[in-house]
Amino acid sequence: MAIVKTERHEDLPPPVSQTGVIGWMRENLFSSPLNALLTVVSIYVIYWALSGIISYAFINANFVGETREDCTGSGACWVFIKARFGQIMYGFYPVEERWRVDVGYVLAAIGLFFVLSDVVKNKKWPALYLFVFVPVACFFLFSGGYFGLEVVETSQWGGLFLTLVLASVSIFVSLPLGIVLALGRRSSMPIVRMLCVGFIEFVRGVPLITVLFMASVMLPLFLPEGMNFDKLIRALVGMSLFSAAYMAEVVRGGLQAIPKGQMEAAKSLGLGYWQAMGLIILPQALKISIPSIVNTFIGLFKDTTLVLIIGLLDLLSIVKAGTTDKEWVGMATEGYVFVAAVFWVFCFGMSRYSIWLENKLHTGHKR
Amino acid sequence: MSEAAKTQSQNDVAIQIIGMHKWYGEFHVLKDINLTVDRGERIVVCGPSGSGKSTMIRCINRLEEHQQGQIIVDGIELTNDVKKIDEIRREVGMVFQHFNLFPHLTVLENCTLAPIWVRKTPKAEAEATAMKFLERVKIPEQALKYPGQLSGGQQQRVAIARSLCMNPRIMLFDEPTSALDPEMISEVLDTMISLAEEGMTMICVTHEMGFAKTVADRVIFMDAGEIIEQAPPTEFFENPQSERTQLFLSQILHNA
Amino acid sequence: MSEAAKTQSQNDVAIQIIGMHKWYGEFHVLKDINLTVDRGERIVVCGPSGSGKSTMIRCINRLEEHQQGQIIVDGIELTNDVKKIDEIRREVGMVFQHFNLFPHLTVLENCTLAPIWVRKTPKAEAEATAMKFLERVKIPEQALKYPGQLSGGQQQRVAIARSLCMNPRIMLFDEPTSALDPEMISEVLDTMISLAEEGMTMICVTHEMGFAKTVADRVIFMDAGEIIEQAPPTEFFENPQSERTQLFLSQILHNA
Amino acid sequence: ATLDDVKAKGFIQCGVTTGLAGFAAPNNDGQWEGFDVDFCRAMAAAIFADPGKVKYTPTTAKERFTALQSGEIDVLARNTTWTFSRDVNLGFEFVGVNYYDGQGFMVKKALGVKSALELDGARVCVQSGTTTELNLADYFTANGMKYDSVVFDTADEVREAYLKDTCDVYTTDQSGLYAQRSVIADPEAHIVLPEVISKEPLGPLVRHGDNQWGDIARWTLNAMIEGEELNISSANVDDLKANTKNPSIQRILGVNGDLGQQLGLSNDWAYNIIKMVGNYGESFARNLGEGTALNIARGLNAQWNKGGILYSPPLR
Amino acid sequence: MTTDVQGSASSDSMLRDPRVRAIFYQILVIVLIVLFVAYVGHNTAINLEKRGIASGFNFLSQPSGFGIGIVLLMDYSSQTSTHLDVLIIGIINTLAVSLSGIFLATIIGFIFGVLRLSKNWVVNKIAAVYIEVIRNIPLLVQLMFWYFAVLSVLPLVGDSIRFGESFFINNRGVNFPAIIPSNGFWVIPVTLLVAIVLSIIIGKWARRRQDLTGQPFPVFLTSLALIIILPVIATLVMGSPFTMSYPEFGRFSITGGWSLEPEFLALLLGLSIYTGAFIAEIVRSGINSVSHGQTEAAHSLGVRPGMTMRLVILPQALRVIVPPLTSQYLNLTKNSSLATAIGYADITAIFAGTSLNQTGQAIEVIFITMLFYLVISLLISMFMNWYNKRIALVER
Ligand SMILES: Nc1ncnc2c1ncn2[C@@H]1O[C@H](COP(=O)(O)OP(=O)(O)OP(=O)(O)O)[C@@H](O)[C@H]1O
Ligand SMILES: Nc1ncnc2c1ncn2[C@@H]1O[C@H](COP(=O)(O)OP(=O)(O)OP(=O)(O)O)[C@@H](O)[C@H]1O
Ligand SMILES: [Mg+2]
Ligand SMILES: [Mg+2]
Repeated sequence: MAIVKTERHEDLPPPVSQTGVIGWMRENLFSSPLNALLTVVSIYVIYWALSGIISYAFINANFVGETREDCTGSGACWVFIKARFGQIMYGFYPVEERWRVDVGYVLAAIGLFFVLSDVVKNKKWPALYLFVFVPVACFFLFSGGYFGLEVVETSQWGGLFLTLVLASVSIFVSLPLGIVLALGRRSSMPIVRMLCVGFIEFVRGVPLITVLFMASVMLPLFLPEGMNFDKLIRALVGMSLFSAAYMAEVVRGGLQAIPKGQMEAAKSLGLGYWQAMGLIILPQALKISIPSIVNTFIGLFKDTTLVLIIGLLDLLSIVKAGTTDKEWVGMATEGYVFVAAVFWVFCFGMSRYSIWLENKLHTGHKR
Repeated sequence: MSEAAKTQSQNDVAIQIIGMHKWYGEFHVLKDINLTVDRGERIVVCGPSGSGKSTMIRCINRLEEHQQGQIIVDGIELTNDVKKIDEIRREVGMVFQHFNLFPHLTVLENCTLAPIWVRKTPKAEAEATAMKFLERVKIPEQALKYPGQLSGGQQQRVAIARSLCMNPRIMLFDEPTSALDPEMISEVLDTMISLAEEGMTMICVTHEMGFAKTVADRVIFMDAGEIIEQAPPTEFFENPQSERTQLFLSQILHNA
Repeated sequence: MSEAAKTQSQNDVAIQIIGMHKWYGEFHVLKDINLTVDRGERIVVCGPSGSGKSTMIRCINRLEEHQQGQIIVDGIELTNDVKKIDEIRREVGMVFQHFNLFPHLTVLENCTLAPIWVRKTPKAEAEATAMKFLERVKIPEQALKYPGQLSGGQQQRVAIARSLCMNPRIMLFDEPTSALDPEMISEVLDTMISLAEEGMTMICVTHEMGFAKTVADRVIFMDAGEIIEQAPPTEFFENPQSERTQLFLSQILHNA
Repeated sequence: ATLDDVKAKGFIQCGVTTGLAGFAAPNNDGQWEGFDVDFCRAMAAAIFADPGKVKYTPTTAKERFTALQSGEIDVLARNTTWTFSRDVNLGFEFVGVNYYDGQGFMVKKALGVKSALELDGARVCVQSGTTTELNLADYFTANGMKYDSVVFDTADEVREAYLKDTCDVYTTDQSGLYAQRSVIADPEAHIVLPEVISKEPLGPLVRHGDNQWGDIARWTLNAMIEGEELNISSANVDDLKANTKNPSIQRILGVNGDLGQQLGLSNDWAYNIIKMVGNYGESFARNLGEGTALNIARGLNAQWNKGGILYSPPLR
Repeated sequence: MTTDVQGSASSDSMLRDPRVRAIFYQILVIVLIVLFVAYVGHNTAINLEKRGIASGFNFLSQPSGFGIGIVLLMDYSSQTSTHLDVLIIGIINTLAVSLSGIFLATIIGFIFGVLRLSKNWVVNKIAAVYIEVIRNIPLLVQLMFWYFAVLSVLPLVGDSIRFGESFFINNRGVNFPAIIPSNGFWVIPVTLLVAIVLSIIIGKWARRRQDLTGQPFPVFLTSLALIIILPVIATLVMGSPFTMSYPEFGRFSITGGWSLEPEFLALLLGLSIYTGAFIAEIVRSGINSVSHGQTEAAHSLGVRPGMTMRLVILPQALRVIVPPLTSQYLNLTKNSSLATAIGYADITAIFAGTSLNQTGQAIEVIFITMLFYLVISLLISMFMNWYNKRIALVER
């Protein structure tokens, strides 16, 4: 006595209470009395915070003018940032040479675009351009001395420009170094492994400030007489070593995520250790660790503010220096808010990118 | 029709589903489900992947919310009332495809957790009950191990024992054997058969035709969110009425 | 005994294992393994899980190191000498249970990688060879796809083609079909059968009894790290000598 | 030797503060200016006949000595107090005093404090790593008073904290107090208390052990002071060089004798200093004196014959 | 393990033996390192010699001579205390801010991590905004912001926000009454101790009772009541065996009582809010990593959501949370060295700052400072690893 249904039921739209604005609100805002209360309280908090911020940063703020006398509102005095904008962006880089920095930015931006986006499939040439051509070109562009470009001392570099240079050079150096350290840490040779572990754990265990301090004031004591490095270079060495230790851990995570079978397959095909590493393991490991690498980069980028300790005038310090100008005393809040905003835009952009990438790689695995 | 159903659903009816619909967002997963399960009845649900089998039985203990129609379990209607939901969940045991044992607890602790914290049973008593059911599923010697140390078949049997420890009147099984290696399937099926023989009310989503033939009182075939055909197993396998069922059975039997 | 074995191991012997032992830490995985495989011989290895089948064939191309005894492949003894290991690995192809294709390379690149980097074959030539073997395993049209875009059966066939591209004289298979869905198993078995028919020396760990019956010259049964029984397939299946083998076969055949 | 190194690289590396109005600070165009900076320029003028051949390393109070010890800078001209331990223990050589200072206190007028002795229990903002911290401790202990110190890395932070009223008192050398007060929006609301609690002879310093380099630094400073005493200024120096009959002036300007050569420099070294940078008085007036925002009186820093204690040994 | 090395190996094949090679490379590395260290050491010695820098740790026993703003648990006087005392104070201050920071950051992190998972859209988004804003701004900027922009918005001492007669909040921090023990004071801590012991006993008893009868007992509330009531009774019985020192308005600021300095507050707030954002993400992903099936299984057994979280989800989430949580704790500790920017007297500020500067012994001071941070890091890691092992899952 089978019961058989012959008529097929058609697909109906869900009841109204489930969809649209009402359904959404019911589901997301008022699903229980507690939730409803939370919603109301939160909305009040948001209103309170937003109205404060907006009136400080926009409604009561001053945008036009040249000096502090033009600041009449009770809110922020953005005139300060406007007046000092050049210095904040380029530091003491000579005004007539600033185009060189801009050209460098453009070169790097083009490379970044092609490497990071999906526009081109084969990343070989863009990568070569970004990781070989751009650094070399930027080096000559920024420091000058060749091709009829006037020399610009690194002591004149500053502001956002210096921050970007510090961050990009240290990521650029720390990545290969980190890979070497990560491989060393997984090496079967106990001494090599111990050294790598020792270095990584030491560097990760001490604050960047002390590392910078050491690089800045103690390095010269370690070097033979007469040998001396530019202060910027010393900061770069310190930051690169520091981030290399972190990078090593990121890369190690990537290496660990590669199934053992990959190495075995490579070996069984007759590939040697370095061939297998270079052709099979590392490409995959690096690819899956890109999100974490980006996160390390974010950390590094934020840490550039610490070079203040050793007297390099990065974005934060140059803004602070601006507030020591007697024309602009008391503009500290505006300064910090502005610096915070700039950093936030960069870091948030990077973190979104890493999330996007993570999702992309994730779906990539599931064919 | 729901009138007639209601009067009937007093004592001898374990589960009654009346005109139930469910949507996932815009997607209409379950369409006008009507089903009455008597006490002690053993029902096997089958159908192609994505037809809504899991969703249906998950609605029965409110792991999913239905949006239209009624579900009455043991005389209690499922609404948003948390108390009622708790009551029903205590009466309805569920065994999942992937066991979902608690990996941080030993087998014994897995089995006693709910009795102790939900039923407020004294620990010693809960442990005694748990050992009883572990013996029942033939793995008392594993009681102090952790789930990670057991094979799949053993894990699934622990999952069954865990449900039984709450003394449910109804058991739901969602493809309990499909994540198992072939050698282990029979262990679990044997346990289920012995349960069935004791007269437990069971709804079981499975494609094990052998099991269906041995124990089921009724086989329900679902497709695209609807119950297409219901029949006793012999009739269902030998003489399927609907075309859709015939097609499905031909595939299944071909593969086996 | 090793004296006698050695003199024999000249030309017609592909692999010779003499009194080989292996330990994982304290655990004695392989115990006194003795095995001679002639050129062109096709051997199927079977036995319960954990009996050391995989470990044994992985010793043959030195993915695992043995600690005692000798393994002589193609007249070369496996020692710590990196050169010899490389030489042997070039002669011995291996196909894994989980394919282990390189997911970041296309199918064609997977196949040409080793010829280009290990054998230093020009790229065009390597690609031509690769296409030949991809045709052989019947998936030339997938050459430019990535492994992630292929089904399991196709992936395993790519893995076989990849090994073949190095022109190995010996092929090792470690449960090549056990990670595949049932429909795909036959694709891969067909490929392996056609290989066997061309006279390739093969050692294959598998529980596919059909395959063993069709192509194997000899079936080897292992248990607890030892080779318990060796026999031609008909004899092995119909008239197993050891008790352990009988038990194993009864389980396997019961499940199937 | 340092002189050779400096000549070889073509510039002097001079350590200055990270920014202290009047003494060293970058101007709007990013050029370093100030009283300490002038000393560095004078050395460059003496050595290279070009005051521009200096590179400045901004140093914090903390890192200044290490920077000099490690050779990162050739000379430190950074309002640093000459003390026994720094001279002897740290291995430096102070080459003279270019500014006689003394530590003082600044408070808000609104507090109504008139004397430092009323500061018992106050919170005091200081800059880390300075003698200021030591003097402060000594002064309060000596007078049986208590205080809380809040220590910051840079002068800016100290001032900011003081302005935000996180502390009651701002202490540093009086010159610094005036400098800081001048950049405060409402200078009139703050007073510098009359007490001077310490001797603070500020001067440039070099490393121990290179006497020639030390001599160059010392006599560069002295040449500026002597220049003022002899009334040689950048305005009249050409004229005097050509026409003067005064043997002292002739000696210093290299018309007679070989003072420059004895130092390892050219004989017109002091002429260059005065011509290109100016004498002590000119530098003081330009950076600190009346007419500048700092408006500091010469006081102790006047020439010995004008009521001060500035006194250069004779150049002969 | 017996290793069967072939006796007849030629030297040629010796070189191809990876083990021989490994040993060779390692010896090479050691030699290079030794050479490098010797080279650096040699340079340093020469440089120190040339620059007349004395080395050694004698400076630690010299008097420090400067004042320190925040001194806990120690007597400190600028005249008699030594640089060693400075070091100890620095260590204490660093530990004080790190430990309270870790405590606070964990609470903030767990709260926001759970809020981030809330089904309530608004709450969820607020948590997301907090996390995204705080994580992407340099800590140094945030510290400056807290110290110079936020705390200074608080009223001046004269206009302190008052709670009752003796609890003040102003831009010099938070002031509250201090308890100064007098005769018989010992009774109070002793009763407190007794209350705590009693609570533990009650906890055990409740456990047993539940095991026996199945009835749970409100342990938390009872213990709380005990811990509050017993000392209060003791105080009354003993007739208040202590005097209170109330904060009062002095000439400059509030004197007497206990106070939290603004530097400490700013650093603590900055560190814990910053680290809290990272911990929130860790907590969220930890909870997410527990498969939904676990929740469903618990629900299907009739276990309520709160209980499910406590008995099933959290214990499993913790093992995912703990390792990254450890690195956040380490980061927080290391980041406390930024104290130097806002005038808090931590080890970097007073020892690696002022002491270094007064003594000029950079190498020794930096060495000690780094050693301190290393030891702390290692201790925290060790503790967390031990904890993680304890909660690790037993696998096959
Ligand atoms: N949380 C969800 N959100 C949206 N769609 C869902 C969700 N869960 C299930 N579905 C969809 O609902 C349909 C029915 O799912 P269900 O799991 O009940 O099928 P099933 O019959 O149990 O299939 P299977 O045999 O694969 O387990 C499927 O199409 C599935 O994709
Ligand atoms: N790396 C290892 N360390 C320690 N023990 C191991 C390791 N690899 C394998 N073993 C153990 O060695 C034994 C033999 O393993 P092997 O993989 O060779 O078995 P198998 O016969 O291939 O089994 P299966 O059919 O499950 O693949 C097993 O007991 C296994 O647990
Ligand atoms: Mg399902
Ligand atoms: Mg195996």
